[in-house]
Amino acid sequence: MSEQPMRPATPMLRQIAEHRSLLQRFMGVSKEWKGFALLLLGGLGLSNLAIAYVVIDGRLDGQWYDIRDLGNVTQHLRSWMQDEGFHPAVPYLTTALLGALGILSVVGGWLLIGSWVERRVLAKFQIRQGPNRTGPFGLFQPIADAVKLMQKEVVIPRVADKFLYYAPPVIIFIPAILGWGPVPWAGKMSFLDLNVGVLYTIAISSLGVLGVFLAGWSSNNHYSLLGAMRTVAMMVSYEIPISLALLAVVLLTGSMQLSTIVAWQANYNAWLIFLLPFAAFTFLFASTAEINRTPNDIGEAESEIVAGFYTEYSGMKAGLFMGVELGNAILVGAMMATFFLGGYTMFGLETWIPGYLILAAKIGAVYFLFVWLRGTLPRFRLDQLMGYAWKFLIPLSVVQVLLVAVEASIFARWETPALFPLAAFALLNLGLTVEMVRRWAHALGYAPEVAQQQPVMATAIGGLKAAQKMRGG
Amino acid sequence: MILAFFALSGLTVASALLVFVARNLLHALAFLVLSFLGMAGLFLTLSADFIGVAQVLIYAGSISVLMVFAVMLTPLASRNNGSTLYVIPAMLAAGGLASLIGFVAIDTEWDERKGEALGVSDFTTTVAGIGDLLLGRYLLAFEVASVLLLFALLGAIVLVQERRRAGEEA
Amino acid sequence: MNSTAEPYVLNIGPQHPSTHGVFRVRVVMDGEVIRDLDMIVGYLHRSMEKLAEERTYTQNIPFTDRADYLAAMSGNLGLALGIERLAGIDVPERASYLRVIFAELQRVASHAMANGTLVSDAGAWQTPLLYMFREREKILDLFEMTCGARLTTNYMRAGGVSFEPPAEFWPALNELVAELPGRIDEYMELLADNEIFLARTRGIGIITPEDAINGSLVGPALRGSGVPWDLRKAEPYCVYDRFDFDVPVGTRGDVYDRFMCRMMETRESVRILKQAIAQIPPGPHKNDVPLALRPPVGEVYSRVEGPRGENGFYLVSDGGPAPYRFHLRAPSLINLSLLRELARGASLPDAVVTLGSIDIVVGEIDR
Amino acid sequence: MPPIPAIEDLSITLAHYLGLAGTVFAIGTVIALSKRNAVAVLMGVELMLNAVNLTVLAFSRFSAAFEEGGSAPLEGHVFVVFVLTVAAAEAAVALAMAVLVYRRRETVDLDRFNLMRG
Repeated sequence: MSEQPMRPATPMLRQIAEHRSLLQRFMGVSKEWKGFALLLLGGLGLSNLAIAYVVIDGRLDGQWYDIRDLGNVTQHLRSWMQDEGFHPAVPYLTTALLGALGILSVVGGWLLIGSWVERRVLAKFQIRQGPNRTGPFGLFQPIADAVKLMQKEVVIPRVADKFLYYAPPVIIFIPAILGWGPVPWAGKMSFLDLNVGVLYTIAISSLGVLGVFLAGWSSNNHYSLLGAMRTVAMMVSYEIPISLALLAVVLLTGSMQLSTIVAWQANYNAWLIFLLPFAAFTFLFASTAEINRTPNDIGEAESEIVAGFYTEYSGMKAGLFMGVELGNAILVGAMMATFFLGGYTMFGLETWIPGYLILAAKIGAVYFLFVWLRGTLPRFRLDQLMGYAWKFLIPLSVVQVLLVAVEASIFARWETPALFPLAAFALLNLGLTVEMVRRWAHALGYAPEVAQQQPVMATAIGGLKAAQKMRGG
Repeated sequence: MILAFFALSGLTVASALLVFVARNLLHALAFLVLSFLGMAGLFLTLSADFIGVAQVLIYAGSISVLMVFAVMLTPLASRNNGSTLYVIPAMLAAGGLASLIGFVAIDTEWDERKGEALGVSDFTTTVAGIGDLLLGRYLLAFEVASVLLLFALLGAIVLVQERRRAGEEA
Repeated sequence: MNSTAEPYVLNIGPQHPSTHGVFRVRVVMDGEVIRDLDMIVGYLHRSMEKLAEERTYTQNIPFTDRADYLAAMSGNLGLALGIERLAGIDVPERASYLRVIFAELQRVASHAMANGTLVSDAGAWQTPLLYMFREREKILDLFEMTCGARLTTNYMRAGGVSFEPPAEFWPALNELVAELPGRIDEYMELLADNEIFLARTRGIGIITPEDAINGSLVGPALRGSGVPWDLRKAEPYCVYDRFDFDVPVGTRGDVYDRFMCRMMETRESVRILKQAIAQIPPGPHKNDVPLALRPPVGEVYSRVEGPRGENGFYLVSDGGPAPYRFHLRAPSLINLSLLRELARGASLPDAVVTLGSIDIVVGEIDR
Repeated sequence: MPPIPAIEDLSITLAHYLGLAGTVFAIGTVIALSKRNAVAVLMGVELMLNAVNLTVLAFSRFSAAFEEGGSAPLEGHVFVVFVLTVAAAEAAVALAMAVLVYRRRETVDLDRFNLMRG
């Protein structure tokens, strides 16, 4: 076709052509490694069988080596200490420290791998590779990032309010840790099984507002202040739908204790997400607003106000804000799992697998959903979000609370097996939710057919006259 | 318990004092929240778990945010936390009040009321009891309080609503 | 809205995630609402038009790469057509077809970039942008195969194009053209019906046809507001009159219409590409033109429909080897001039999306 | 969580709580009386309300010893619930008024509110 000499295609094209998929890479692995992998899988299967045998045997229940519920360990430790005649404060303090250590290691561990997970998963959504240079699969990337952040110079704006500038990264971290208190990880495994657990959760989540606001205000920067005001307005608004959604949960289960809520779901084998779909949606959506995640991340909307309330923070202070964001995401995951997804139970699977692993898996699933949303959806505008909360979520949540109150009183007087009323409630709630959402949306003036009017093909070419002709006909 | 009481009361009193001393209104606000939190802790030591958590929710979470908005909606110039000349009479009056309460507290024979019997009827849960009382004996008061809240909400909205006068550009 | 709040001044840029380069806006804001704004340009000024008066016509072609650096081919084409008209140079037919192919590829690449950044401005964190970059990468690979450069191509010359595409080019191009419609459908599926995206872009930044014409808007910004004006149809250059394609025109003139116009234009570009590949005749890709070209005394204004609109080049020759006057009519600059009217009274997020939908390239604004 | 150690082996008495409440109330009084800024005055009032709540709860808790069983001691809690409600309402209205007064008079300085002065 041409007289030009043959030139090779670009190096990038060649690299893409030579890229091997994961399966191809596995097939290329040497025989020894394949054998090792098979051995590993076989060993795992065998050990599972052994565990199953012991569990069926009932030999494990409640012993200190029953790792399905780490609460057993602390229980035995405590009773041993009481038998030994320590001062009553000693077992109290010891178990409290153990629990705090557990929570801190969960949150801290997640801070170490969470950003890797997010970046890696997001990269897969965005047809990229993600971090893959530091360590295997780039696993050490968060550590490298943390070291980098800590080495960075902390720049403090000269006009910043020094005292209030230093406090927020710490203030905002406290609720992110405290919120883990009432979460039940297994039957006996919750740090602070308050009987006002639900209220506690809401109260703790409302504490973060102040840190955000102080961060934005003390930086003395318009972007920070805008971000802070947006975040505060949104957090205050979205606390109401969250409270109403949780109120529905409390009404149906009849308890504010998180472990009781989980036990209720396990008892009736009914996750609340099936019974209260609208509450679950409200909780999830409002939580994304509370913790500043897409599609509601307007508090730190990058394309508008740079980094929102922590624009002026640098080094590890900014790192703390980002860490809190990660920590809050899994905290919401844990809450979502506990309230709506059956917590540490999984239709009887919790007798075989440790409950905390099930909860962790559910948290991971919710976190994956968050990352998915972040990889997919654009961002709302502030007024749209506020309108959504006040005009849409709150009225419908109130209606739902009334409905659930009626259902709960029916359920409390029900004699026959609980399956029938629960199934009826599930169907009724689903149907009513769909109908309510549709009608209310139309009542608010939502009209999809107008919104999706597409451009047309020109029938004439020219200036204003052609435009008018096209508009006229 | 002793430790908890003294730590929390120290926190509460110190931050309440700092609210008075702080020169910047927002600093004062931050200390006020700290004081509220200490107070919530004190409530918990009185085994009032519901009230303690409600204190965190309402005071530390909501009223402080309201105050933040009030501070933000007024301009920079009015963000100082100065005192008027009334400070000295106020201090005298408050000192008198505090010493009166302290005198009564110390002078009264409370000793009989701290006896060993206290441990027995530790409330395990206050929520159910409070709920029963609110919707039982104090139902009328409860309803009136809800109406009061509603009217306060409406009143606040009406008060700060923008009245656009005729001829004024937006 | 809140008329009693104190307005304040917010400085957006020159370093800001959504100013698309080093462009600065000084905004007077009242809460979240923009009361007024000043656009401050010139951070990327390179004195292109004056420098051009010291260089020969051929040496000036690289300037057009660096003006609109996202649509170098269109800029090259506009200047090359201008020089040819000024000096009366003929172009072989194959070269015209190659020019159309590369200009349309450039349009696809540039629209991918524009729409990707627009959606990114609307808050979809880079995902659509990166997907659209996938196509752009392939197109840039084709450019690299052909002329060795990906961004600053310097490909069109007076009298033809600089290189004949290599043998691998044609299969790669065919493959790309075959897969592009599916990709565009994918983006439409992801974005065109997305409720959040609709909520963010419908009814935002509306430009009426009258305003658009009075503001002398060009390109998708003009067509998005309902004026069916496309230079490829109105005064066809190269061989555009031989192809069958449509011009999408918006109905409401908002951000969404501009976005959709770009998307649909990409489809039309693919149609043109298919026809051009089928019709391209054999022959030389270039006529011999002296390097030190000395056109006769005269002036010429040549314009092509670039991705951002009318790319105009005004050349005045005094008979010497260098142009006496060299002027770019940069579509970005003129489209941008309406931003002030659009953003007044809008909220900050709306203004950001509007700016994204106008699709500016700062290299072209500042020159 | 193990049960919180019972109060019996501790020596915090009602007097401690009352003294603390008195101190906080006094500080609140000083703030409420002497501050120039309307919001600061409100802070003082909130502190005073808190101190009263503490007193009520302390009485409620320490009188629990004498009425075994029964819900009588929880009446203090109910009272505090009402105080919280009223405080929230009061804060909302007071802050709205502060904002309104600022809009009208360009200041929230209480010394300048002398419209009623003859």
